[in-house]
Amino acid sequence: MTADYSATEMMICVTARIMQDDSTAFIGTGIPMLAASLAQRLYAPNLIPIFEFGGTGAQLEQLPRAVGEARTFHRAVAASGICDIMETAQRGFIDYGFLGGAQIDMYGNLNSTVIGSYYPPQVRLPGSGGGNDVGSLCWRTISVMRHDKRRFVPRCDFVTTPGYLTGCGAREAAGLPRNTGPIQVISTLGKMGFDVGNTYRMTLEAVFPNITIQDIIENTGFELLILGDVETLDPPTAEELRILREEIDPDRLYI
Amino acid sequence: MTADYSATEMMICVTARIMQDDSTAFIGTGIPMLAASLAQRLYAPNLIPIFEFGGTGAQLEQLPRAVGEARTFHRAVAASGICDIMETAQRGFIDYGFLGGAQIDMYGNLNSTVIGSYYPPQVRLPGSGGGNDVGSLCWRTISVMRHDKRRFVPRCDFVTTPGYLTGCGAREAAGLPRNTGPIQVISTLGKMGFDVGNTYRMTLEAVFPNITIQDIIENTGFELLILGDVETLDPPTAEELRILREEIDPDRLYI
Amino acid sequence: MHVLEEGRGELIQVPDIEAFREWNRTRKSRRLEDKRMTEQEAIRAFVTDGCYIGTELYGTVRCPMSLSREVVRQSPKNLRVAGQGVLELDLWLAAGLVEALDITYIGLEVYGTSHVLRRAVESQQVKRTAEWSNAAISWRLKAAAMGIPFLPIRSMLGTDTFRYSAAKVVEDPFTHQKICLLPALILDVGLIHVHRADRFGNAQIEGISGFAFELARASKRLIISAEEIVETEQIRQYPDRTIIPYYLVDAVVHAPFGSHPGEMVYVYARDEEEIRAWVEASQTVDGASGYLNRFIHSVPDHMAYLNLIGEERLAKLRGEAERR
Amino acid sequence: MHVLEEGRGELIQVPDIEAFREWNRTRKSRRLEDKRMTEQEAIRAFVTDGCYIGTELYGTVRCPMSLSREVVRQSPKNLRVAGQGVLELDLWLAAGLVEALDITYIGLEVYGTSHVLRRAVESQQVKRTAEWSNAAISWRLKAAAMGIPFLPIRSMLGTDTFRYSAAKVVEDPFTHQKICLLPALILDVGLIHVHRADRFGNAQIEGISGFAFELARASKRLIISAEEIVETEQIRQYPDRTIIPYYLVDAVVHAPFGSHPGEMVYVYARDEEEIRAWVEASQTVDGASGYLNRFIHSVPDHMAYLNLIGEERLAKLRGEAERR
Repeated sequence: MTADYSATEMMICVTARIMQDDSTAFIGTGIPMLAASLAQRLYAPNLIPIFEFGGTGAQLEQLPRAVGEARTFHRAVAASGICDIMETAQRGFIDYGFLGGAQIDMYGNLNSTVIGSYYPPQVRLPGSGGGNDVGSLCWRTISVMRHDKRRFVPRCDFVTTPGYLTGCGAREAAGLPRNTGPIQVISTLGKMGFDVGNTYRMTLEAVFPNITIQDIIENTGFELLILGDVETLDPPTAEELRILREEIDPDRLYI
Repeated sequence: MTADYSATEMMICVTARIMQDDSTAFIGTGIPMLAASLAQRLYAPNLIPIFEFGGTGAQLEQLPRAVGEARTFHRAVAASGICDIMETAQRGFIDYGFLGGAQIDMYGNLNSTVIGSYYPPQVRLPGSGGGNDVGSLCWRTISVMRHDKRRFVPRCDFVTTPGYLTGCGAREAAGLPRNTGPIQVISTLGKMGFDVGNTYRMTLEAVFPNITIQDIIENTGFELLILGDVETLDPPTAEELRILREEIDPDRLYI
Repeated sequence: MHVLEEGRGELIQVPDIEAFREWNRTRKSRRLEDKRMTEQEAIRAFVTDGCYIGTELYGTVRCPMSLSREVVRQSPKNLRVAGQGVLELDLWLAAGLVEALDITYIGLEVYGTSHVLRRAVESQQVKRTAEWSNAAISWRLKAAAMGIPFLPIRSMLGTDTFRYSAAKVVEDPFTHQKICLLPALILDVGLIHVHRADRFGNAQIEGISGFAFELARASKRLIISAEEIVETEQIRQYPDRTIIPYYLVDAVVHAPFGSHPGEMVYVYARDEEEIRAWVEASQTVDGASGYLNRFIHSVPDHMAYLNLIGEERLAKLRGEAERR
Repeated sequence: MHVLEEGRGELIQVPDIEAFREWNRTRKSRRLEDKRMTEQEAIRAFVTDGCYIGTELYGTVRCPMSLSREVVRQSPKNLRVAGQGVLELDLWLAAGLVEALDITYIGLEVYGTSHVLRRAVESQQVKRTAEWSNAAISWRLKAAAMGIPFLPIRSMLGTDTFRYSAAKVVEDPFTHQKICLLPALILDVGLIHVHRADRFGNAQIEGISGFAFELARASKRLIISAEEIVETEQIRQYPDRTIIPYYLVDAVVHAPFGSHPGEMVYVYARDEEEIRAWVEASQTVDGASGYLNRFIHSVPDHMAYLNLIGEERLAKLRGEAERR
């Protein structure tokens, strides 16, 4: 990794690049907000960001610091409330959900509730927030998180948000909407996918510049499947970095 | 009955007189609208009329001809939608519900669906509308209807709206909210009540001027209980009639 | 889930929530597309024989009457209809378009019962009916709008309205009381008339909102007619006034006086004369078909209809509108 | 109703829908009464030891912060709280007021996890927690607002969030799929901050409405704080803007900058400096209690708090507000 950009910046750029134009995307706090801002400027001008307290279709001119603040419905097409948004997801109108977490396992399950046992916990984390709903109700979810062995774990201490649960057929057996689940994990080292239709386990799809497959394996607490060629992703472009640093997060809240 | 006023006018006045100030009242189409208008002017200036498509607390300056028209939320405190109104009733916020029907039985059950068997019916009537909900969810219901043997029947051909169903305990056994049900029937001949806490059957409470108890018995298709003194109600006052005829229904849609 | 009682009414539209999700994923574009079309184009594109259709609010209040008349003009067959209506459903029934009814109320309010409904049901021209309350129909749409297969409610219980519905009674596992469950109602086509919309379908309503919020979200195809087409800038300035976001909408029809002879609050009043004309005409089969001929079949479109009504009368109705 | 699975979490507030109906009948006046009072009077009148309480929206967005600070000042004991919060719940937790939490998210959003929550739960100062998703908490309030004991939903399923909740899984009798049932959540006291209200409590909100509609209708006692008190005439002119009708409201508190240091859309922006002050202070027990002393205990009321913040800073925040 060169000194030109940080792993966080790379993660934001990769996330922005996979955002689809004219798609609806449920945006959680943090990196997804920066990625959605960047995507609207460069790759997906008609991305429809959806924020859980009511904003639909905002133009993300300034970085939201909270999922309900004015920036989440700035020049939006609608500003309603959390029930409307969550029911919109439940009705199948939200294509992508962007999530974070403290732990992720090989089936893409996420933990943002506790480290250790439930009560009293070793570490009490914020809890599900909208995470469980996004992971349950959006068509496809993308997780964005720091890559190390404490985070990429064999088994989450607590499954806050459903990935593929215990694997093939488990979501449907639990009653979750059909044909949903995680498709991507963007980390600080690479881009992962899932072996959907087969084992439903996490696969390695691409590495960041100057990161090796071995780096990723060593920083992952479970066996990552490698089913095809692992590509190396392009570093952030000068334009991506300029926009990120000068326009999107000039106060350096995240980057 | 003198030529000074009609039975309909008397019925409206009696209904208006029993409306309580500072109470919430679900107002259906027809006579209840006129009565609520009259009550706001004379007896219950702070009556809060509630109309099923969203109007709460309107000032009834002009007679509504439909339960959603502008007059149902003229200078209202809120104009929402049907779900909000019905859920307000379901939550226990609506004190009185005013209803009509084609048939009523001794337990105050109402029929506004079919005469004869269900399908094909001898006469197809409009159906429940909000009637069933008002009869189920408001605390107390008052029915307003023409008095004759075809209408006051031993058993409704079809129970559209619940009164006391089959009597003591039947509402609760069916799952309806506790402590609810009809308390009054205002007809073109008199004012009926119910033997609440005991048989739950309809009782005769009062007769209109120049109407005898015998008149009522002869026009009722079931045995009306008489549990106490039967009073004779005062005829419409000159002021009631003037307001009704000149201000509330100058086009004589109802009177 | 143990069912204690079950209405014997037919489930005229089955609540397939998974299919609805899939539809909303694949058949509803998220793109900002210009969806303006005429009544004729919209009804032709989306209202098919046998479809399950619903309109929002009553024929005399903010009801999509120009769309409803176009339905009569195109005469789709065997419609299945969510029957909470006044003039609009009277027209469809009189035209013989309706095969099945989820009925709660069809009547003429201040003018009493509907003769058209009587003839259509008593003669068995309408072949299937199931009973619901007004709240129940709205709550069934709300369930669909929420993306859930059913909603629990506390009305309908203990009555023939329940017995001739397709609802069920179960014991609530939290309070152990009996409760009624309503199946979600997903419309194939929904029609809503609004005060204003942009060309993409973002829509605003003034005054009571009836069940527009729910019906818009419960419809696989949604046709919006609007008194006024506005710039999207106006929507983006007041996003909190959007009751129907564009991605729910398949067609946007510019229809001034689209609710005539009903009212549109703050824009124009009811046309009592015209409503009475239908009340009179609809007493007989011949009267009703004469009315349909004169006001629908003989005029090619909504503009021609408004010409028939005449600018003078329309101006009068504008003048009589409720003011803020 | 056969229950397939059941969360092991405690039902911290039991959904007694019949008692709620009876309360709404007998304890909520329909009279148009002047309900204006101060934060101090409102919290004293309605927030009692052990009560179940909830606030609407997050501490940084249209949140009743002046009311939340007054709760700290009066220090009721053993509060049971619907835990969807940022600054406001941090303050209560730091003050040691909370005994039980229906938790979905307590954190500082852009500034990460809440140290106060960590200390309070890890030390077992908070004695009981049950897990829910954000939608689940809002839907639980919605169930109460609808007057029904439960709502079916399609999230929570299959996860530990469900296993440590008090939800249940049953088979839907219509589609025969598994579905999650949430118990209604009836609050003893709800706190909501709005843009404007009249003295009776009729209230309007601009921008997103969060879960104000639901929480207002799910609360046995409802305290409204408002940026502005307006004449009822303004309410009656725009009845379609009323999100909370007066009969739901028990107290109306005039609280300009009532959401500070959070934002109030179109009125003032977030006070980033002040939010960061809490983020810093709350890292340690001493820091947090120093903050509470300085900004809450040392100032008698909201006006004194605003004086402490200073007009200069407030004017700046007004200037930074989002514009239409």
